[in-house]
Amino acid sequence: MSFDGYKTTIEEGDTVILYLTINQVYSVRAEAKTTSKKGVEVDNVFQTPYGALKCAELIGKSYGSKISLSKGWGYVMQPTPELWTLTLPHRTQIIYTPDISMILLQLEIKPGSIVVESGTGSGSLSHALIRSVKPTGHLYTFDFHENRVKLADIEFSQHGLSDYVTVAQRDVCDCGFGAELQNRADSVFLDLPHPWQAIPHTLDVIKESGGRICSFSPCIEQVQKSCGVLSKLGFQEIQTMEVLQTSYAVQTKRLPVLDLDFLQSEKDGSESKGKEREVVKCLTAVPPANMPGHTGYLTFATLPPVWARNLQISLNQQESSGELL
Amino acid sequence: MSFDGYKTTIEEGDTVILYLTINQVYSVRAEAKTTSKKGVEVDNVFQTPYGALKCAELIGKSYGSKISLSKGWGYVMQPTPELWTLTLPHRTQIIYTPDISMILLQLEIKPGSIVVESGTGSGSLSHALIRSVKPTGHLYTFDFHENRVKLADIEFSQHGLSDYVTVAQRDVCDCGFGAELQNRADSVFLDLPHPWQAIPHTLDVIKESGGRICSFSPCIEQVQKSCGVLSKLGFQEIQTMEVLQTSYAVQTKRLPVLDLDFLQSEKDGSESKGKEREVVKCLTAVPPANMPGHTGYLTFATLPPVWARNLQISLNQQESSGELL
Amino acid sequence: MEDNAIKVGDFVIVQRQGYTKLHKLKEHGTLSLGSFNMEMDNIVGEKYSDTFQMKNYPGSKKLFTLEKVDEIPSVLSINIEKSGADNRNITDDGQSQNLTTEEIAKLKSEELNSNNIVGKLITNSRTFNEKTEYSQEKYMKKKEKKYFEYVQIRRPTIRLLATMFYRQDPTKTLGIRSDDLSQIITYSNVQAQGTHLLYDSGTSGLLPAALLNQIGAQNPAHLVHVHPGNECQKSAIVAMNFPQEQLARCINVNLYSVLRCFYQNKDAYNSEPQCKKIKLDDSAPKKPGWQIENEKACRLLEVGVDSLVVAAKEHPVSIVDQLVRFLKGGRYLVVFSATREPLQDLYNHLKERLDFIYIRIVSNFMRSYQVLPDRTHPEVNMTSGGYVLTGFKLVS
Amino acid sequence: MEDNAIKVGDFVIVQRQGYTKLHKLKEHGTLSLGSFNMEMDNIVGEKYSDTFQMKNYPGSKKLFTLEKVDEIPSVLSINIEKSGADNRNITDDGQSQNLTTEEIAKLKSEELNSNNIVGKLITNSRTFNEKTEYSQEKYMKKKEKKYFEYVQIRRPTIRLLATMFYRQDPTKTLGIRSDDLSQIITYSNVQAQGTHLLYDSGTSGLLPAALLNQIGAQNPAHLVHVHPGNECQKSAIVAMNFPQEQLARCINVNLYSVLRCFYQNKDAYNSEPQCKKIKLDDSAPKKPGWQIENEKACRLLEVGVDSLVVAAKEHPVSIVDQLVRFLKGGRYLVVFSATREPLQDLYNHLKERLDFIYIRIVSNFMRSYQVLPDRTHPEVNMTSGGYVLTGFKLVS
Repeated sequence: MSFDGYKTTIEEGDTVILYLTINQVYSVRAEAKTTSKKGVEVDNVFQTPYGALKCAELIGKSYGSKISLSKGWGYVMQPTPELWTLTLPHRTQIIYTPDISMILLQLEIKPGSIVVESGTGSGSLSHALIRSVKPTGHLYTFDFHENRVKLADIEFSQHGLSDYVTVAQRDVCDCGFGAELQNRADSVFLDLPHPWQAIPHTLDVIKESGGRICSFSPCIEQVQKSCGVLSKLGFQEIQTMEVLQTSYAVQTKRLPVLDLDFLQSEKDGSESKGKEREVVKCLTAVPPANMPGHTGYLTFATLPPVWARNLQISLNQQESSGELL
Repeated sequence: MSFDGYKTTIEEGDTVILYLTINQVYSVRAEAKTTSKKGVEVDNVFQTPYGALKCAELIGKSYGSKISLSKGWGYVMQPTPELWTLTLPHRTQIIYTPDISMILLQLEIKPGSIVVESGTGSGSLSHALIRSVKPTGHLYTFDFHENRVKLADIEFSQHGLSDYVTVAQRDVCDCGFGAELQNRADSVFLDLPHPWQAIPHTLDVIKESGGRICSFSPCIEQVQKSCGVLSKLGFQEIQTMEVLQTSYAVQTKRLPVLDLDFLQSEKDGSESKGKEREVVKCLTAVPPANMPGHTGYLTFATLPPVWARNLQISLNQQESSGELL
Repeated sequence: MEDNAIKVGDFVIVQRQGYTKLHKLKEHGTLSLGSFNMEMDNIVGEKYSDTFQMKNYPGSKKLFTLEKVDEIPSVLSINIEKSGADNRNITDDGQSQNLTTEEIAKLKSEELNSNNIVGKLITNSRTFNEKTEYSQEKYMKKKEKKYFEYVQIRRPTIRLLATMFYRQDPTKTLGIRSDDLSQIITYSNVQAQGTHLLYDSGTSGLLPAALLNQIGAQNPAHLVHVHPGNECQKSAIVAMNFPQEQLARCINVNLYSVLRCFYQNKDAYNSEPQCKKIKLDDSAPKKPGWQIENEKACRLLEVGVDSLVVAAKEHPVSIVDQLVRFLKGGRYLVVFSATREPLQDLYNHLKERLDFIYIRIVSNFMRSYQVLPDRTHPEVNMTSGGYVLTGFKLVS
Repeated sequence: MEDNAIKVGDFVIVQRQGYTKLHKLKEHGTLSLGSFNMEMDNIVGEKYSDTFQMKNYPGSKKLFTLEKVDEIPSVLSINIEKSGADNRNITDDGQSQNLTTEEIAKLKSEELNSNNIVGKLITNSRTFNEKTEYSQEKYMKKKEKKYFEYVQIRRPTIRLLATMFYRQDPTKTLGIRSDDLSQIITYSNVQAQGTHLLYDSGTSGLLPAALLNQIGAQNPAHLVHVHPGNECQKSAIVAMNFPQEQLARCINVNLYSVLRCFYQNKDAYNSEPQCKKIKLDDSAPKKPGWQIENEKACRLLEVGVDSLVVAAKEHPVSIVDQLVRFLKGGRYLVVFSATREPLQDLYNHLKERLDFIYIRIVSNFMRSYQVLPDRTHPEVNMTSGGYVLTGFKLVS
């Protein structure tokens, strides 16, 4: 129940982020018991590189405090969508925070927004969307995969977010977004293998006063097809971009400074042998040797209000007629 | 005549690079007379922001020396392919040094190499190719545009490079590279609107022992088509890449340090008013506000020797059969 | 449903092709857009996202009125007689256009009609018919852009403002690009509750507007917006046309002034439950607005804040050191800097403090694409973004 | 035409899928490649670019012989019974493979035949038939890679060595990536004449090999390769199988030793026209090889060099200051560093010296692409390159 708002103390049932080092971050549940793979109720114990953690002991601790482990210590943090993205169980490829951030800004999501997402995937983006729309907005999220829908629903409930989200199984390419959402959405997010099949349905779900759309695709062919459909349907400001984040490690390097001047005069180099080698310190920040080189292309567009769509369709026809000439 | 080898003194007819500042670099000819646009012989005078330069006065000066201008000074440099790329007259879009460097490395060009280029364009890459193959290798460069061929030929001659390069008008997509080059090339470079039409001809021009190919294309569709053809023809190590260079300006920034601690105790802030604001210096290197975001995609591939081509064709069929499944 | 009518007093974004400008709509106001001057009265009462044609004002070369349109005739309906197979025979000597600059200017001042002007330019070009179809199209697009006579009226949003300010001049937002802004918002975990503290030494109001937008309308959350000058920069805040109750929850205070109040005037802001006292004692000398704001801010700071965002021209260490005292444990610090080095110093400083974990410095490579049939490639111009440091404060 | 036969004594690159390894071919030698041990004798006498199949050696699990092949049967000829429309009903519980790890290892040791093994894996997978065609193909490619039984023999080139070293460990080349290397070569303006000076504190011989390769065979140009240790790193130099006359024009000297010789032993290298003297006076104590190299180098340095390239682990300023004395005016200095800060110091230092102009610091964003039908995208992993400073020396 720990995703809704700011908390100070860990309560039973909370999802808690356990921080050991910057590369060792985990999520655990503050519950005394858990169900083993074999379906038996057992003590909820989380094994860390610094010893075991009895999760029941977390209850009552302050978020942001240090906790002891048998061979070291860690810190407990209230989960945020960003920390959840880092630690969630992967059921699919997930969308990461740099892309999520740009999606939120570009879709102009704020408290009160009605947002439609498909597919739900592992719920990485969903949590950030919910934080942004609550308490007065709502997220409708769809996935064609039954099990993913079930698991996402359980997670939203465990995280105390059920009031702000509706999750359902649905193949939006085939069936659209449903009559009950007709002209209700401020924005639509698509992460689908064939987004261009779902795009025509977004005309029905977006408000008559217009809205924003985003399609996330790993391959350029998906982008090429989607942009073609968006243009034909009268979307404007069709824009494709990529955001690649680099995370730096701050380091103080020690560079030896060679003393070479003495070689010009000295007859025997031996007296300098004993010299301490001079060293300069150099504060720098280095990117990791291997970094993400690609996550996906983000294609954004605006659906104009109904009163401006025809004009936009004719404008787009001019834009793209280069191919027809 | 100043492009062949290392020179110390400017001779009559040399192309000379005039360096004023890092953003003001020009090429001039060390000749007393030049022909005006109207076809009349006039004094060869080059106008700079720091005053006029009589080009005849350059003759006899040392490369790397300072020269006086009426309102300042400049430096004269022997042209290199890199400086020529910076200062050449643009007859087309040109290829810049970061891409050129990668092309030279990837095409494995060295003294003695036989290299084929199409199109010649403005000769930016050609000059770097020539430096690399001379004195024992040769560059054959083709362009379908008559005037470009003529101008490139004049330039090569003025630069003293005619022994190392043959330039001709030819539409290589339609006509291939010609019988006289049959199986003579170590490597082929293509910068064409429809490179996939010329690629089949490269099988005829590359040596039987195999060679390397590069195609430079601004658009991804050109790359997609070219890679398909390369794969079908049995090229291996088909690899597409981009190189984007950033050039930094080293700056020492002065950041004010706000003194705020006094606000916790002091009753009247006035006594601190007279204080010098503390400043820290910060040495940094900043990229320009606007930098090149794309030049072109470089697609490289190896044509295996004749004895290994059939095997490679069958391997490539497997690789790409994903599309056929 | 929101009201979509354009009203006097609204801030609107006027868009002509890729160019945008922010404008406050007054009665009988005009707007200058590049070399054009437009009377804006005709857009009042129309709807956002409507498109208007710039019509030449009789007797004036540069003044235009706006007329609502429902369709735009295509420039490509111009009949092209002939195209070349390639450009091989074209030698560009800069003399291919028969019309003089003066003749073109005259065309423009008679009637701004890109279709008409482009048609005339083509008819008078000596080389147009020899160009390839591709080059012909490129030429027409370029000319159409120059003489394009339509503008669209947009409602300002954080996205549009961030993009517009950065394009106009990155220093307007201290170098904060849209990707930087987007991550400042997520990493600070700002949402529709709690109190949020911002130090901003000059982003044209973009950062406070973005945070206030995330806080949202009709809730009790607050933004304490601390600035170093006499007046804070407000362009983006006013541009957003926030409702009054939301705007009132953005408390703008001077850095020195609010800290002095916090440390040296504890009695003032603790004792007075603001509104009541003023009503009771109407005759007492009225407090200046800035003092009331300071006291409001101090009461919120006393309780502690749920996020601290810093975007400073100054060295961030001493500013962060002061303001981070108000940050509750278990909450996030986010600091933006256009260069990396000050954040490296801050990184080492926070490491030494021991009450911060999960300290990171990130930057982004952001790339836009042109996606068009057979002409897809990354945009040929690119910008470089800034750096964002984030850290998590432990409870003491 | 070059001789394409593979000979004992050659350095060869053995390539298995994307993996490459440098190997010196000895008689009756073996090569270990991942978990495989290969007898290499069968490749001798065959041609470069030939492909060989790894055949299980009777009675040994890990030893393989190589057999030349002219075609490779396709793994995709495996008959796929059924594919799912999408993966919606697949729940990955990690238990979909019926074969145990031991059974798979046994298959591999009986006969390394990727086609056969992949077939068995598919037959024993519970979920394979429910996967989409795309997922099936991806699965097969992955497995085929693991059990791929073919290697190709390549002739080492600078391109292949640079890529291989960097992939194995970027510190092997001080962090010099292929784009860095390519620009060091162009900006230094190295070519088939003149004398070139290199300081290299450990690029596994890549930088001297690349410069020597650019200098080329059968000409009078020289490379003076200065290193800080007792022995210079030579891997890439020997790997290139340079002819002897070319190799002899790469003069490898220790930094301290050659400078001491230059400043304190002028008589020695100036007076002796090297070869003659040695012949005349055979009884005199023979000079050690390193001393002869030092003197050769000093004679070249005395005349001046046409380029100076520095790639140092140490701070570059004092090294550049020493070596730049030998650089002729009108020539280029090129300095590589894995981090930017030392080059900033050098930049300011060169500015203060006043005898350098056109000083630049550059770095690259290098991106590789997967180009496949409907699956084109940048590679998902990326590396960060280093920094290159270039400057032009004025004549004094």
